[in-house]
Amino acid sequence: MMKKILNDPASYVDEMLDGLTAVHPELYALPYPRVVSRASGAVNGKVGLVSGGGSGHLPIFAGYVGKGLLDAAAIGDVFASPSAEEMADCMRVAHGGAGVVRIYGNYGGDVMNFDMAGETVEFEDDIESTTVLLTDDVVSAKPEEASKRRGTGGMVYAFKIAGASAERMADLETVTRIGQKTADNCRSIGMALTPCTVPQAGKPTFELGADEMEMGMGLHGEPGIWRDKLKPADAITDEMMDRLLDDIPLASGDVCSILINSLGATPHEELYIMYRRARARLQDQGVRIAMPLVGRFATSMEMTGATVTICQLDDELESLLLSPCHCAFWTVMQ
Amino acid sequence: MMKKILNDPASYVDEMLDGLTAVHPELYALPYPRVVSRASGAVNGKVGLVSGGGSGHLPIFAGYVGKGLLDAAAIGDVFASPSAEEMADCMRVAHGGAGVVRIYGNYGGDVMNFDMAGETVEFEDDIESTTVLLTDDVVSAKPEEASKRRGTGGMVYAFKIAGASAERMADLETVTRIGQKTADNCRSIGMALTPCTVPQAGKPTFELGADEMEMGMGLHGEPGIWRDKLKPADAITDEMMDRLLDDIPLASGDVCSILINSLGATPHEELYIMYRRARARLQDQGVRIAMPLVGRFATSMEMTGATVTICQLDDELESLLLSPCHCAFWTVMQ
Amino acid sequence: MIFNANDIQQAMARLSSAANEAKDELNEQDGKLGDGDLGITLANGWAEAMRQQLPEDDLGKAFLMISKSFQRACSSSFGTLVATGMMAAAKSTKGRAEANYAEISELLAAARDAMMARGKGELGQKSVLDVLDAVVSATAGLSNPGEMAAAAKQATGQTLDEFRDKLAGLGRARMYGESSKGLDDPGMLAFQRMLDGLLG
Amino acid sequence: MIFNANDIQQAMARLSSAANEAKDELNEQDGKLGDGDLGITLANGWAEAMRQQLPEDDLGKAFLMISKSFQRACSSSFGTLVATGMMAAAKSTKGRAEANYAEISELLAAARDAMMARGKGELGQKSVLDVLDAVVSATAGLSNPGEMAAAAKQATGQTLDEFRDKLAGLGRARMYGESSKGLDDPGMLAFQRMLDGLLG
Ligand SMILES: Nc1ncnc2c1ncn2[C@@H]1O[C@H](COP(=O)(O)OP(=O)(O)O)[C@@H](O)[C@H]1O
Ligand SMILES: Nc1ncnc2c1ncn2[C@@H]1O[C@H](COP(=O)(O)OP(=O)(O)O)[C@@H](O)[C@H]1O
Ligand SMILES: [Mg+2]
Ligand SMILES: [Mg+2]
Ligand SMILES: [Mg+2]
Ligand SMILES: [Mg+2]
Repeated sequence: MMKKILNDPASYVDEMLDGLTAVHPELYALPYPRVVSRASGAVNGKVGLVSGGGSGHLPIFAGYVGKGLLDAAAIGDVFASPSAEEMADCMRVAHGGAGVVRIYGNYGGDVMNFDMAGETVEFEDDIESTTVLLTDDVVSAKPEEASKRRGTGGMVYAFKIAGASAERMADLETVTRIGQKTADNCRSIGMALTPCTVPQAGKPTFELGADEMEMGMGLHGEPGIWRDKLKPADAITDEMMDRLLDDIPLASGDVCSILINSLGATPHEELYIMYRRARARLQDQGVRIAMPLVGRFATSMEMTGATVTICQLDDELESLLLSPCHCAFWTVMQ
Repeated sequence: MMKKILNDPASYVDEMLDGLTAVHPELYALPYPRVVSRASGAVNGKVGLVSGGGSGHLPIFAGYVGKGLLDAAAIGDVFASPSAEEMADCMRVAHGGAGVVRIYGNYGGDVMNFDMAGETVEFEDDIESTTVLLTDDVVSAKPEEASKRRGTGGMVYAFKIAGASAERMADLETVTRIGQKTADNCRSIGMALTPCTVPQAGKPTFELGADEMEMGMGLHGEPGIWRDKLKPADAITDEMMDRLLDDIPLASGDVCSILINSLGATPHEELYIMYRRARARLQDQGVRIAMPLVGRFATSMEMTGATVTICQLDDELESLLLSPCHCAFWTVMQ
Repeated sequence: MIFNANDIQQAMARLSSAANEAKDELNEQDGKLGDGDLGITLANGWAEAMRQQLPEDDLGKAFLMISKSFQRACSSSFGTLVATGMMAAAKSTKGRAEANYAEISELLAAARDAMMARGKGELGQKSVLDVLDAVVSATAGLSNPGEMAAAAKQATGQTLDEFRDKLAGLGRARMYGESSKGLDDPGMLAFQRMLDGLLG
Repeated sequence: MIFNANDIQQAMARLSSAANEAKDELNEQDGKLGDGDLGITLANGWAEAMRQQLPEDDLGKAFLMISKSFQRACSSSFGTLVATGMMAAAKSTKGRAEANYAEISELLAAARDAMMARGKGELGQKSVLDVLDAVVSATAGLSNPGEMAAAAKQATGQTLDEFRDKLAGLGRARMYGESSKGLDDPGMLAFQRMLDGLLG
């Protein structure tokens, strides 16, 4: 039995998007059934930023449409890619005459469909577009095959930093370069304690013993890489930080931001406890933390667990990360 | 077994507060171990606004410390009142010379301790103070005994509206009047699907069948008033709206805000589905909705479920609700 | 017969271990119509109190220390009420190194009254107040420890029996109406467990 | 022997009911090393396709309609690959009302190549591509429906057996390394269930 508040699983996504735009008509519009755009539409002369992917990850994807962030997002069924046609519409809506950057996570269906969509709008609408693919999840492939890794929390940094660059009216090449640099500088890892339920499937995505946790768990409940008895918060955080810092060694004087993200059910309280430890680890190495992010930034509906993302920053990226943005889920003030 | 990310249950609250202030040093300070204040301290000449209560409800209480909201909050153990001494310290920290308003929910322990604290600071520090008590949860007592009701989501409106009044430098009497009017205009009801675990207790606060929901559930897992088979979102929302509108009949032309709040695990996606229905109900009655709030505003850690709060607004309250505020969990822009 | 701070110190050890033993039971009972923290409340309160070294020369200061321990360690309703009661006892014994068993009924009555003022509760609402009040009456006029113990136990048990099937009228349990019938008030039960622990 | 849009329309009904029957099994298999949506993907895709009234005069348009149905109804990897394969078949049959059974192997080969281009996958990586490739080879040169059916079934079963204990190299399953050994690739299994449903 699924413990969710919904009507018909088949209308879950559409009712959800309808509700989202009804709550925030000043922020979001729904020009197509599965395309969310800024209420004010495309910005003339600005590079358009789009993302997209399955539902069930709010604020990702639709939530991050807003000033200093995305221009539009294409939304699929829960954990399923939107269609190429929806993605093409999304790019058309975001196009302000200066081209469009597609920033999203490396998942088979999404990549195939966004590639199709890119070909379509180039052919039909003469829209120039580029791709920035997030491959930040370190456990999902060895470093030699880093380009095959899936994308998770790193998307948040890429949306924010490339979004700020586009908002400053940088050109397509620059926004793409900055987005790609951000993507290259992100490393993530996840862990989960309890599953979530995909409405149309109606049962939990995985099972775990009452005292177990799964390290390396993916954003869709893809099984993790190793299972362990539930450990204290500091030990969990250490294990995650070890993996991240193995993959992106940070030296004294380096600067990074860090995202401690809840997969949904894990409350802020527990994230703060994790942050304490993560911060201590970075400070031990002489790394300066710029604008830590702690909260629900990339979820899997009601899954219990957390992801940690490190985003290494140079001056250019740091300044863009700190610049203002506004959507229903995240405001950075001037 | 408890599926939580923490170290020692005994240090849960202190590590949580330490983490919160470490993430947002520009917003929050911790002048005493269990007292959170604005980083910038009390505002000279402004009425101080304080709240307090048990941990486990973030953003309530500590999260709402910020410009246009609270000046300080006293934080107890999970679901337990802070001590009278901590509350007294909290009031001292918030005092800018113009008196202090205590705004909080009607729970036995909190009331006894805040009363003690008020007597203490009046006696020891000559601080004039008043109380605004939230009693918005309609199922917790019959209308004839409305003053015995517990306080839940209404606190969010009272913090925001009284906070805006204080920020406009209104005097103690005015801020108290406005806070009380807000409290009087709020009605709430909750429902839950799965429990949460108090770290020091180590086991779930209640048990529910796999296909059951509990209507009228309290913020601490106090059993609800009636149990039912899990129903579709619209039916649940209707049942909650019926109870609320029975208690505060709204007429065509009336204005209200509505809060659809997750108790923790219930994702935004489901809240939007509920909002759709709640909005339809209000619109059917010709009621105008001002600034709907949908999200996690008053939680019970990882509990699954939602609360709905209606706050009726007149021009004065509406203007204050719409005025700017800023904390880590809620920003209303100019 | 008299008692002093040393007797209280020893009593606290017994109360603390009784609270630990009854912890799960009281949490569970409190969880039926409340938030399930009463066992923790008591265990933490007595543990904190037991850590204090009570002064030998002033019972008032000793009771004050216990009151402050409860204020610090557990500020839920019951903890605050215990703190309030201890504060009342402190006021009545201030400056004295010893007190007489014959005074106990009055000390309890002072505690009861202070707790009613603080919690705005009345007798008959099925709370710890009722059992306290029954013990006040049952021990009034007595001074023999054995007789007092027997009277207190008897009054406590009888009060629990009397109130079991009544409606709860105070605290979180109040709002459950009919379903509070048939359930012991957790605060009364806590009182009984403490009394049994104290008296062995 | 030839086939036309009407044959495809009937085939879709069989495929759709096979997909419904295999739905839970495929979700479960996909859930072992993936996101558990493959059964839904197929069921939704064929249900949507079945709702279309295929034009009788142009097989190319008919395949295009099926492709668009999958694009609309299920855009996960497998759905998009099916859409891609159908698009390739559409290109090869454009403008013709009928096709010959002898062409089927070529049509499947065209689909295989288009799917490899779209998904950047290679043969030997334990995906639906391998089973498709095996069927292309097994049916090459045949034109008798019965013989083709037998050859396709045999090749499919054999490919599943061959790959079962290999490492997954594509899609979500890829990242589980050793634990993918011993498990059938869900996409291959889906192909087998569809084939069985189609051929009865
Ligand atoms: N206002 C009150 N006056 C007297 N006794 C009370 C009052 N409120 C609660 N109690 C007693 O305290 C018990 C519950 O204590 P506790 O669990 O600490 O409360 P809570 O967790 O609700 O703060 C009740 O069973 C009752 O005996
Ligand atoms: N890039 C690819 N090329 C070929 N086949 C693939 C590819 N990715 C996945 N597959 C096939 O699709 C199956 C999974 O389909 P599906 O569940 O729709 O994927 P997902 O849910 O990960 O998008 C795999 O078992 C495999 O056979
Ligand atoms: Mg309690
Ligand atoms: Mg309590
Ligand atoms: Mg899948
Ligand atoms: Mg999928």
